[in-house]
Amino acid sequence: MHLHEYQAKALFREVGIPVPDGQVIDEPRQLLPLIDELGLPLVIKAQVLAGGRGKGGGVRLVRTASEAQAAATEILGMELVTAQTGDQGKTVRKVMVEQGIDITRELYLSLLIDRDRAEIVIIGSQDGGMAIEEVAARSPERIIRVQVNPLIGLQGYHLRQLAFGLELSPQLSRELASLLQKLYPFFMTYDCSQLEINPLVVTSTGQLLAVDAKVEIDSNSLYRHPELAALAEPDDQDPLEAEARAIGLNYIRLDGTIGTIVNGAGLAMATMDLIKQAGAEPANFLDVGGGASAEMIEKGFRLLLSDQRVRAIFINIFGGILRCDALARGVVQAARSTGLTLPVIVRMEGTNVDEGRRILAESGLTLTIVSTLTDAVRELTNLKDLQ
Amino acid sequence: MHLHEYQAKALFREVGIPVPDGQVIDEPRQLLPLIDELGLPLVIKAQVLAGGRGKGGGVRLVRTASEAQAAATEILGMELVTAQTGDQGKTVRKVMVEQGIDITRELYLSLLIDRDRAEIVIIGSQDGGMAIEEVAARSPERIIRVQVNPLIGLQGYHLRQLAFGLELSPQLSRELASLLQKLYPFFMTYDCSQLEINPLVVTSTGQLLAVDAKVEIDSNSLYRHPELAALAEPDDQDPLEAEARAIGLNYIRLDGTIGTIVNGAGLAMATMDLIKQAGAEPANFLDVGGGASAEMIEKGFRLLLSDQRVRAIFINIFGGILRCDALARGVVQAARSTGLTLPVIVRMEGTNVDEGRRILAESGLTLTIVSTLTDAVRELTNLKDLQ
Amino acid sequence: MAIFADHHTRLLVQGITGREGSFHTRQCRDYGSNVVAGVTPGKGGQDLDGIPIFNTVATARTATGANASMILVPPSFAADAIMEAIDAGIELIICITEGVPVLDMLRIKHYLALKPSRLIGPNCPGIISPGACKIGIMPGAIHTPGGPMGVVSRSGTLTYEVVHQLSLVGLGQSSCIGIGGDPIIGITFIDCLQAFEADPETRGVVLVGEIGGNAEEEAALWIKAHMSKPVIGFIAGLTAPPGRRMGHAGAIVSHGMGTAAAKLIALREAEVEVCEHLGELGEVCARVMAQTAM
Amino acid sequence: MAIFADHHTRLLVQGITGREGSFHTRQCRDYGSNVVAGVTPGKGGQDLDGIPIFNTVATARTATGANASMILVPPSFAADAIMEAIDAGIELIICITEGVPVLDMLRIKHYLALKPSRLIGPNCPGIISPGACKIGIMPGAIHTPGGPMGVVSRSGTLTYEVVHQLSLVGLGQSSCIGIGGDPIIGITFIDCLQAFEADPETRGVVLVGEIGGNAEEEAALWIKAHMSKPVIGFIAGLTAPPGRRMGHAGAIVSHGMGTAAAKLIALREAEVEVCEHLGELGEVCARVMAQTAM
Repeated sequence: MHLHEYQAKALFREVGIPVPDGQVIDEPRQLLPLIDELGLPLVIKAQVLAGGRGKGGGVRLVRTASEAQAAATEILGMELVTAQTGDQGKTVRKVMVEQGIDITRELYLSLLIDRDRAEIVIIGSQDGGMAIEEVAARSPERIIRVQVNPLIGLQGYHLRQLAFGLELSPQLSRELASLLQKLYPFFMTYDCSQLEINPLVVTSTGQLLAVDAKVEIDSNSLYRHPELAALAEPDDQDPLEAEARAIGLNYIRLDGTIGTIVNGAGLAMATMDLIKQAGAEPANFLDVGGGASAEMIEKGFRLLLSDQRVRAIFINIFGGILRCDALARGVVQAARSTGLTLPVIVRMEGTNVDEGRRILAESGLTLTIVSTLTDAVRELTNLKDLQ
Repeated sequence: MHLHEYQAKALFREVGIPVPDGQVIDEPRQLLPLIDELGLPLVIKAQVLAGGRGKGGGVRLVRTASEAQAAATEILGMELVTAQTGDQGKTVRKVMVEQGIDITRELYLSLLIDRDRAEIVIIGSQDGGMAIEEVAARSPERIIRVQVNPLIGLQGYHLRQLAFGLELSPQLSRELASLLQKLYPFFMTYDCSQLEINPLVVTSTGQLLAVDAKVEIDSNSLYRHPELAALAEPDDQDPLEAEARAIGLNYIRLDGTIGTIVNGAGLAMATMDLIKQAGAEPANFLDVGGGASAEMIEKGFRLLLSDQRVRAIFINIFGGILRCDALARGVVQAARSTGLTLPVIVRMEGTNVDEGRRILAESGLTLTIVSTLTDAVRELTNLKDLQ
Repeated sequence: MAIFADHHTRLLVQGITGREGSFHTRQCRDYGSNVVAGVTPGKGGQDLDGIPIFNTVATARTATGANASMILVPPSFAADAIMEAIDAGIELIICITEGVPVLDMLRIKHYLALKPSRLIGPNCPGIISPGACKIGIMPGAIHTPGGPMGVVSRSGTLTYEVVHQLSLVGLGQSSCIGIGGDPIIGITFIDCLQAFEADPETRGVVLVGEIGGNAEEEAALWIKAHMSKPVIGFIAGLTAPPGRRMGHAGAIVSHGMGTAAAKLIALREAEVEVCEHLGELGEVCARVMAQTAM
Repeated sequence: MAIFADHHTRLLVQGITGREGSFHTRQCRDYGSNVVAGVTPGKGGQDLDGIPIFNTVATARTATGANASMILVPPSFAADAIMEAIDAGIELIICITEGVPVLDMLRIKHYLALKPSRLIGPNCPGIISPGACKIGIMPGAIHTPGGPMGVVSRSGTLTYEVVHQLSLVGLGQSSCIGIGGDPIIGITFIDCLQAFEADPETRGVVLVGEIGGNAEEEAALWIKAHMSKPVIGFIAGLTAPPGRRMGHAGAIVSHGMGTAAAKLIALREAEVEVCEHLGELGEVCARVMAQTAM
């Protein structure tokens, strides 16, 4: 789960991590009192969950009240297109209004999880304000990586490695140490999976200030952070994905036309690959659960049918402990109750498969029933030009 | 460093570990307002750093104001003798006045450091109120030990092992869990080396209450706990030991007559053993430091001479990086400046020893200079009947 | 022969009285696994179909000599359950639970390195040594005892698919292990490959990987350096969009790392027989094993 | 030959610019140790008598190939210094510092178990392989190169006394190690005994113990089971009163545990030649080694 900049900064402020003074608004008329409070210049930043907002025109420095008003009015409600949003862009529903900062230097700081070493890695760079991938490509020696073992936590030498690596003055080293002594516990306490401050700014008075904040929370940890779970904004998600989540399905929307229903994430991924190998394009990833029930299959059916782009459906189910006959009944019931008209390929294997196939065949529905994945690919190939 | 019961309980209270209502006083006249505040019955407990206070008459349950007054008057100022104080006892300078508790059950709980496994061990027993050594001897199966690895800290299963092991009701299990979730961080935060609550009482309303508290703090950690270092009471220490500490010497007072001055703790222990093997008794352990300077030797000299029981002094110095000639000058200067009259055996070995011995021999002082430890033992044997 | 679990396995189930716990306990027992104990705090002294239940893993182990534990508890209790099993000295721990927070596993991963316990999972189907012992939620009936194939996979149903194809082409399995779909897991591909390499019953291995992380790349390096038996590889997620978690918490291509393409290249470099079409995996294995037998 | 430290040791000093640090750095270098680097945060780029100084251990190691580190920093910085050396991959870490809090060492002890580094100390004189390498604060001159004795001890000056006696009776030393007087330390008696048993130059070992803990008892069990070379034992603190820390943080008899008497019994049961009179230790060693030679 990604937090908006304004949400992350509110949490930062709570634990004493320095951020610019500012506030989030969702209507231009809320701006005027803020100008009185914060003064000028101001920075107005679109709050959407995507990087590259500046280049997309979602971040403006304004020096007068009328400039501010114009910028806020323009950004609020715009469809912001960045490298990460896709062509349709994202609707801006909130903007962050912040005091302009007198910047003498821009640093980069992030905390990540290193899967291979099962450690927290702190990444710092003197080249703040640029994407870290760019720095990595251009001057990798300017990237400082410090590994922190989670059992011993952040220690003095980690801070020194970072500060000397970034060639900070003694005063800035102390500032950075104080910042990280809040940021590392923040990362652990809130079960972050990524945390990036870019830029981390040195102000003209020598203070460090988190001018941007990207925070991703491990969704599996939300049971212990109800206050974070409550921050999720429905508008941030694809409506179908939001609906899927609400009914307990693991669904990701893609750009193709072949809807898929599969039990198990690995098999669902492999099924997408099969569709592609048949020359068609999957419309989605959908895992109805390793122990898929007939009920979950029906829910998946309904979800796919509400996606206008779907031209055909491929059901790939491996019957394990829940047997194929039960699953077949689920498919039949789902097809009947939804008044299905699209072509459907069903590939079913596993426990009690003969009975399952018999139920499908005798259902009276126009299902294409295949037994092997190779057969499924052949049928998919026939469907590939469906529009 | 051992904390007094009242000090430990004040810290407990700060972190929410339940203790009986009460207060410490050092004059009987402070009692009356407390009776008004706390009600009756009360428990009056001598505050000395020694176990077995109850058996020694230092703990009284009082039911009336006059009983309370009598008990406080009697205990304050008494020389309390317990199994741990030695025959001379310890002067009681403060008493703790606490509300009497309606007790339904007494448990035992302690946290210790397991040197062998480098873990924290939590020990619980249903037989509260008894010394744990007694329980261990009588019914070892009633002692529950739970090992906590310091890198992962206290976990749910540790609490369950303890609660089921102690056969607690679900409600008491929750109480114990809540207590330990405060006590374990307390132990770690304050660098405890031992923490014992005996008894840990179950009140008639089903609450757990720490009715006693023995806490030992790792002296090496006091640099990060100035607030604890400030709790040390000079009266708790042997005056000579307090003086030694103040001048940076590692000194322990013993019961014999042969004062010792040694550089290095291991050699100092071995020197005590040598004295005993010669049939004499050491008056002290004194380590003037592995890199002993002449100045430290002189300080040691002065300290021993202020101990009336010392009848002779044995100096055992191994000259290492600081050479024997420098040390010999220190000994001579110390002997001269203190106007020494007691017999002194000097055994000196190590770097530049010949020059060192020459300086001692030519000093004009009546020192018995020996070169081997075997010679030293012979000389000590001659001294053993000195009174 | 088999790896990690066999006739000597004495199984304990943590969370035995839960809905999933009791169901899969019975499934495992019916398959022939020797289920000796269960643990549910507060239900000590009761039993499930005669399997005694204890309050703690330590007491269960002392009383029954359990040497393996299957964990089927909610995610918020999983880390605690794993550490309890580690501290009780359980040799083989299988955590089925999906949804364990990553930071919990981060700590456990290092704690495991201090202890002799071996952890499979979490978020995995478990391990089965066909005909001998099933510890997990996989359907027992699709498996064929007697080898020669070892199977190791990050996935659940995808593994069943693979096993089913192997059985169809007449290739039995020595042991099949789902190591789990999370970013931080207990035993890795390499641990399993090492054990399969040493297991006389196993004559070839199917490695089923997926996008995310670089466990497959590391496995490839190990195979190149140490593996004498043939390995057939399959990677799921060739068409997965970057930046999205594909069902499994660990299945994500991020910052260009963890792509299926990179994994396929690494496997090919290690002379792993890569099968790109899932439908053909059984046949590919049959062909490779036939060549090996010659 | 020697154990742990020899001609291949490339020594780094953490805290090289402190009073103790610079003094003992020079002492070690003058003895012949190859001191390649020093670390003092903020003094990177400077040098001590030509020994380059770095800000961090990691950069020092990269630049100089240091494989051992001597730590001479105040106790409040010691734990951090040890962990920094561990993480930088330093193979042999010698922490001289006295007064490190026990809880710091408790964590470090387990962290060490996760890593390949070997820690000697803290609160120890260090290690010397006479004639080859001195890492510590012991006086070099009292040592005699060429073996046959290994010395391992929890103490400082007491060790010098023992070494001096050995040199007087004509017994040189292969390596002498002070493992430290704290309750929780890095390498133990057993680690050293194991290395001495494997070292061809070492033909006998002096083990100098003291009250507190049961490291000597555990060593005795190991000796009984594994040691072929003769061991001569001495224990300090026979007359120490219970409940008092005798100078060393670890030297305390508490709850009747850790007495010298118990340690002597354990050593005797392991057929260690116990010497109770410190003055006779050299002669006892000479006698034992003469018997062994026959």
